[in-house]
Amino acid sequence: MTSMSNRMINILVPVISVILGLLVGAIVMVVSGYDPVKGYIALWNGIFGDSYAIGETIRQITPYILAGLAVAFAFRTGLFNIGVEGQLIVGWFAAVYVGAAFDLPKVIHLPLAILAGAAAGALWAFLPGLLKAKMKIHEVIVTIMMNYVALYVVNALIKTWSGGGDKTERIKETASLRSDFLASITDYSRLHYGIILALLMVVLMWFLLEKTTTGFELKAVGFNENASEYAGMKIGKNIILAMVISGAFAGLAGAMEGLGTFGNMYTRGGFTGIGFDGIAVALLGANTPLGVIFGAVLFGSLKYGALNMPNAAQIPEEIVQIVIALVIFFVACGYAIRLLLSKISKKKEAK
Amino acid sequence: MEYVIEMLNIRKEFGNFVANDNITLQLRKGEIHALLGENGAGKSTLMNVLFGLYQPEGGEIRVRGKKVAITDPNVANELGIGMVHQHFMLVENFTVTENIILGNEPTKGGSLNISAAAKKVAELSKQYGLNVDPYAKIEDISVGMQQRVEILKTLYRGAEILIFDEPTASLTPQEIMELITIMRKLIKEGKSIILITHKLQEIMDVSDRVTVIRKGKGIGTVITSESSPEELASLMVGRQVIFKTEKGPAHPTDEVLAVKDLVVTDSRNVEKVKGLNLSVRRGEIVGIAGIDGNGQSELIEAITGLRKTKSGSVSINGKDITNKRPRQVTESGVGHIPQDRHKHGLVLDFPIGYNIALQTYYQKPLSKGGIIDYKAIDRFAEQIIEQYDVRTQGAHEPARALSGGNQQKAIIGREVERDPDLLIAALPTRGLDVGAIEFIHRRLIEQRDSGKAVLLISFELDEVMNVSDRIAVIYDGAIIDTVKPLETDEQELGLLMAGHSRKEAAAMQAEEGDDKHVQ
Amino acid sequence: MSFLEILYFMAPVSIAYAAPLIFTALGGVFSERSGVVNIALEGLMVMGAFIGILFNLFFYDTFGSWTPWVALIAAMIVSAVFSLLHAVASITFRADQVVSGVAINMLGLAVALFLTKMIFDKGQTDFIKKAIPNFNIPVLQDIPVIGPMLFKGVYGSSILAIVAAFVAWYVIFKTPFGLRLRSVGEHPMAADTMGIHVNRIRYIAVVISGALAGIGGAIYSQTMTRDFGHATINGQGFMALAAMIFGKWHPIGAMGAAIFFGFAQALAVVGPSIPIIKEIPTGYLHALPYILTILALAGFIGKATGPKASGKPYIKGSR
Amino acid sequence: GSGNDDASKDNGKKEGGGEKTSEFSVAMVTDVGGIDDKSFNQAAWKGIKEFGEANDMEKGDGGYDYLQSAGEEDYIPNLNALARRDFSLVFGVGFMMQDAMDEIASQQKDTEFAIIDAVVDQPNTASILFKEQEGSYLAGVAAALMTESKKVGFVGGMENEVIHRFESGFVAGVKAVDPEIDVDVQYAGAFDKAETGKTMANRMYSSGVDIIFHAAGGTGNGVFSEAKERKSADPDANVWVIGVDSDQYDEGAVGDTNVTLTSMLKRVDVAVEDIAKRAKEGDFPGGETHVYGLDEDGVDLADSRGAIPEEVMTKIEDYKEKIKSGEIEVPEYPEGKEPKK
Ligand SMILES: Nc1ncnc2c1ncn2[C@@H]1O[C@H](COP(=O)(O)OP(=O)(O)OP(=O)(O)O)[C@@H](O)[C@H]1O
Ligand SMILES: Nc1ncnc2c1ncn2[C@@H]1O[C@H](COP(=O)(O)OP(=O)(O)OP(=O)(O)O)[C@@H](O)[C@H]1O
Ligand SMILES: [Mg+2]
Ligand SMILES: [Mg+2]
Repeated sequence: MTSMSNRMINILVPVISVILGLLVGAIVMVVSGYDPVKGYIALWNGIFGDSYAIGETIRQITPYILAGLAVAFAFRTGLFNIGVEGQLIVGWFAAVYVGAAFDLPKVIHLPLAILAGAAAGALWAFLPGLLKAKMKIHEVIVTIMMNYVALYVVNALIKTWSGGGDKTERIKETASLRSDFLASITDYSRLHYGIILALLMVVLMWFLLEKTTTGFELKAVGFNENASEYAGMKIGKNIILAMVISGAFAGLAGAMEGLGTFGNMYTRGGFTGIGFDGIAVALLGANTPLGVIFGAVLFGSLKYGALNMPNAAQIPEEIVQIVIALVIFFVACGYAIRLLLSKISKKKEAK
Repeated sequence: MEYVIEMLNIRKEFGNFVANDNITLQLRKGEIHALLGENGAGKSTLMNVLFGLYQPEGGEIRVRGKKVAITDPNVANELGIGMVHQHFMLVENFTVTENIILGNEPTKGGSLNISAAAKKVAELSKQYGLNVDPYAKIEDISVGMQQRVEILKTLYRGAEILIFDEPTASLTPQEIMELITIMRKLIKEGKSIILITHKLQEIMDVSDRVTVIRKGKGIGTVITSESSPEELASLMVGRQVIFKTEKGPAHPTDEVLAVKDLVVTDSRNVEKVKGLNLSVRRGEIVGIAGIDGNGQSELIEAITGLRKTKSGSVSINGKDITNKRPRQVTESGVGHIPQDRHKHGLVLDFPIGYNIALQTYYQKPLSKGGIIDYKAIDRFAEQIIEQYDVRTQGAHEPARALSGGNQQKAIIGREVERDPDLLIAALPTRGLDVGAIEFIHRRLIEQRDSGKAVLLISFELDEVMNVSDRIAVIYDGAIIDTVKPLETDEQELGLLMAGHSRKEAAAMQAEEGDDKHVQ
Repeated sequence: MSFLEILYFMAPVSIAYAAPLIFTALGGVFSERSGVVNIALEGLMVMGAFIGILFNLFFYDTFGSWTPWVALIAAMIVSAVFSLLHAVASITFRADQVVSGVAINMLGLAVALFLTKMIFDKGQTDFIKKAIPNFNIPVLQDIPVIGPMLFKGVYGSSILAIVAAFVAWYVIFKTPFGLRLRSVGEHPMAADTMGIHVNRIRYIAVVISGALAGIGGAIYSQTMTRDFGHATINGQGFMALAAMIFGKWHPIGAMGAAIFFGFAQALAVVGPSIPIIKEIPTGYLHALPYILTILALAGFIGKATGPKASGKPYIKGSR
Repeated sequence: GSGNDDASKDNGKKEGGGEKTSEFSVAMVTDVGGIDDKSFNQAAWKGIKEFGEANDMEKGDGGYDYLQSAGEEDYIPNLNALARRDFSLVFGVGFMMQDAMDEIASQQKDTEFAIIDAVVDQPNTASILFKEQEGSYLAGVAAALMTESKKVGFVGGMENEVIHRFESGFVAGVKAVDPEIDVDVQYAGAFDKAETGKTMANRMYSSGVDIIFHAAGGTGNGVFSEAKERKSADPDANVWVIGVDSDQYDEGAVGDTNVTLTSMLKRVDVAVEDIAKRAKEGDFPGGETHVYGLDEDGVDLADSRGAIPEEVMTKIEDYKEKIKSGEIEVPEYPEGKEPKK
């Protein structure tokens, strides 16, 4: 009985949070003299309006899923990987490099390019992991620094590779995640097969954490290093492993951009933001694989759909940003809503 | 006769689990009132209600006849109620003084006046004979000292009613004696005490009355002098309890554990084990008797691979395991019931079931080829929970929610079920009720009888005397003597533990100027 | 440049760069010492930067040459209020402190830019007339070597920042409030049993962090950019977070870390006139400050662990 | 569902090249810099607004409008959105939009596109480039003629081909006047690091440089801050900044003096209006590349408000003429920075 209502609550909480966020967002729009109804219709159409929008929304969700997984996986082992951004950037570059530099049949080329992205991300996360494991240096600060290093080093690499240019070569067809089929059914959107990979990774993370001895160890170490050591687990190994896997997810997110959305890489003036949003995505999803999907869908949809609010409802960018932030904020405050609901359901039971 | 505290028909629920079910407890002024109950009976919960940490679902609390609502520890403090918690409430990286003054700090010109506070602490500690160093950091002092800091906290706030939740569980005999004298002093000062303990002898020694609860229900209150340990035990457990564990003679065979000239340093790189030699054979229980801090912890950690040795060797069944990783040690046939169940024994945020599988999750049948079979884990856990009478709402309940005693039973189940050649039991009965103690002692003896070697570390003389076949006395990092329980008595043992040779001991016992208090 | 010239150049530059980071990092120290992770520093800094400029522009006629300083106070107040959002979410509503922080970061930037649009009808504010001045300290500046390094072209804000670091140290380690603050971050239940209002302390700490981050932001915008736009604050909040950890949650440590960052940044700028560094191609030179930081950590900073209860909301009666 | 259908309808119409809304309409997509970046986005929008107002068009569908891009991934959806709203001509601003423009132009065949600062080889796309080097050359000449310390500086944002043109022109201009003058060139690596810009300016001024030309967007703010700081500390300090893209005179104000020597104008607005006009009149230069230099009023120096004395101005005019007449050929790439491929 109570467990039933609990499950109900678990589903209701995020929903209500989102609605609340949108409500407050509406108030902001009204106060600043814009029509929230028009605005939200535009948002809705921006997300689901037509096959093109749907395709692009999914395309936008894809890297968020992977970035979310990266952050979530680290958190489950008690590590805060704030360096997903940098791992994503190196992953993007590595994937594009392999995708452009070699001539191979698709069955080899595409997987190879994807793996390159994952490997680069993993490598970028390995160092913070190593420093944490061997010298107890806090991963947050190292990963923040590694973000900037990634940004500038990759820019420099692009220059060197392109002989002073501002962007890499385009990847070969054989390394592309895009397909005419997907384009045709979504009216020329950039939807690519990455979403399938992303979902596979969700399953993989779930499997790793919930089914394997490795996952058991990672979680144990995350909760209590002393007891884990007592139980014969290798603390250092697990910390490094967790960072490396997390980095691999992040690198894949980059590969999605490189092999799917863009097909090449420009020198960057700043970060993509996906890595940082990934933090919110992961925690909104309570660091569970399924939760990450929820978080990514929420973030991706809002982020892409929002583009249509200035386009179709003349609502300024900034207001849209405020609305998005509010939604995130309210979803984060789920506990308050949970409290309310449980009070209500208690009253019901009382009767 | 006036009551300073009246807890009437208190009810406390956790979710749909009832931890306190209409319990009544009345504390008279100037009495030491014992609260007795099995592990998980609801003692700590009841006291946390009195201290304002939990809000009761039912019942009422009267303080000095006045009905009160204790919504917050502040309120309790204002009412003159102080509590020494089962799990200490001390900030590890603070000094003694900082911990004591926290909440009402003396100031001079806006800034902390530590020196003044320290002086007051020193005075108090002198007045009650607590001798704590006001400037010591909590993480650096012994459990006994931390205990006394907790007491000082309550006194510093001028508490009139003191709650002691299992104060003696983690104390050495010496420390217990000191604590008892302290409690008597407190009573003389006109204070009243509620004492939770599982040690019936202590209850008989110090308490005036005893309230017994069983499985969350109040059983009743008896006058200590009109009762007996046997009666109390059966009231608490609901059946007869045998105290002296029956066991036949030991038949030791070949050597399992051999420790040779072992030298181990602690985390501050101070030598704690100094060339120690020890041998445990199949079919015997060797008890290590000693005062806390003589190298017991370092010895265990060195054997089990949790701490690197400086020199010397450790071998199991003739196989050298010196400085091997913990897992290699476990797999070479060592079971380990760790001294600190929260730090090493359990992952508190894991379900109790996972914790029961903590040593074997990677082996068949719990997992195959790196894939865990959680059904198998559940089955295994349920079986241990069943066999070892772990009181829990199920294998999926987080270990954190179990009472101390039941957490310990789970650990013991885990280690014994692996049926190791050597079972190391470090303070295995700390904080356990008589029933559980009896149960665990029987398990240890079973292991012995089935041809295993058992190494028991304990601060409790009677435990060492009852359970071991040989007693190795550890002092200053070395085994200074080995005696047979039947050929010694607690007093001699006490002297040995204090570093005297057996001759000296005999001499000291001979001369009738016997000073009860062992320094 | 000669070695001495380089020193004379780098010392003041490092400190100037550090000032905003010091204030913000101190904010982080207060918040995290009380057990509330504050990744919202970035957003709070944005608010401060914006309000600082806004106030400076509107009240220059009222306060004249004092404007930048009064602007700091204004920024302090507004950011403090803004940080209550983070407090309510992560303390009272037990929101995940990191998500709440991320949301605050988005919100801070969006609100500031929106208001900029509303008020100035363009993407960035006008330029302030009166920025935070720097000056030479009489007498001291004439001390050989040290003088030109530390006492020439000093910003009032830099002095303020260093003073603030020591005040913070005093408050956290020498006052009752500090003792309670630390206890709440280490072992909230113990604090609660001692009658300390855990949540109240945490509220206060978060609000303080908001105030300090606000000052930090306002110092940055009133020294570096002199106007406010979308790119005014980008990443300084996270650098402050890094400085806090680098400094092991200790005010003086955080200050040292911030100054080190400034030093590293300056080094990258004078790099082309320093022997070894000269060899590094510009592209990679930009990464130098961050690599130096990692090396410093690995080399001589090492182990750092935060307050025990950091990140966990305090729930009564939970074991 | 239904959304799908009308989408395909809409698209079918495009593919089928059915007639467009008769009214001429124009819109633009900004790059990540945003609509008021005080640089090419802002200038482009200025051009479109002026064109719109001149032809009394309304903001919005069928008139003139813009969309902002928060990230690179937004370029394509934004370009597409404008094409679908049946704007006759859609501008993409910035070389970063090159690939996106190429992709959309090939899909939305009957919309006309134009891209700034890059070349897109599509029949329905006009490419607009600027000879930044020519304007920068004049800036260099001005700097060379005005410097007293015989030291001038250049602060760049990110290193890319466009900014390289600024650098190469500036250096060439300086050297043309006096090869002895040394030019201190440094790149901040980003367009939004004011603190780095300030530190670099600080370094340059400390080492005796008295005029700095910045092509660094927000990083340039730092350059101005440093100059103004020195000016307000000591009114006689001889520190100057040469602004970029738009007239940055306001940025340079210190009390009643000003540190802005002049600004190198990049008249994106002129180019945009020009292309829009031609498109409206029906001779849209699809598939062509138009390069706007001094001769086309695409680049120029801003009024120095007397900071540069008359006789110097006349000298600068001479160089201007020589460039227009082709007598002086300004190098596109800085020495040693020519593209390898
Ligand atoms: N915070 C809590 N949440 C859920 N269950 C709890 C909580 N605290 C206690 N319990 C349950 O209530 C029961 C009583 O616990 P309590 O700690 O009061 O027992 P106890 O008598 O102190 O046992 P012990 O002698 O081992 O300390 C136990 O079954 C325990 O699992
Ligand atoms: N300075 C403050 N500003 C705003 N709200 C506050 C402030 N201090 C406390 N509150 C609100 O009041 C509630 C109770 O505050 P209090 O200080 O009593 O917390 P607490 O004592 O740790 O919690 P409890 O009262 O449950 O023990 C807090 O949870 C918070 O929501
Ligand atoms: Mg208890
Ligand atoms: Mg309270």
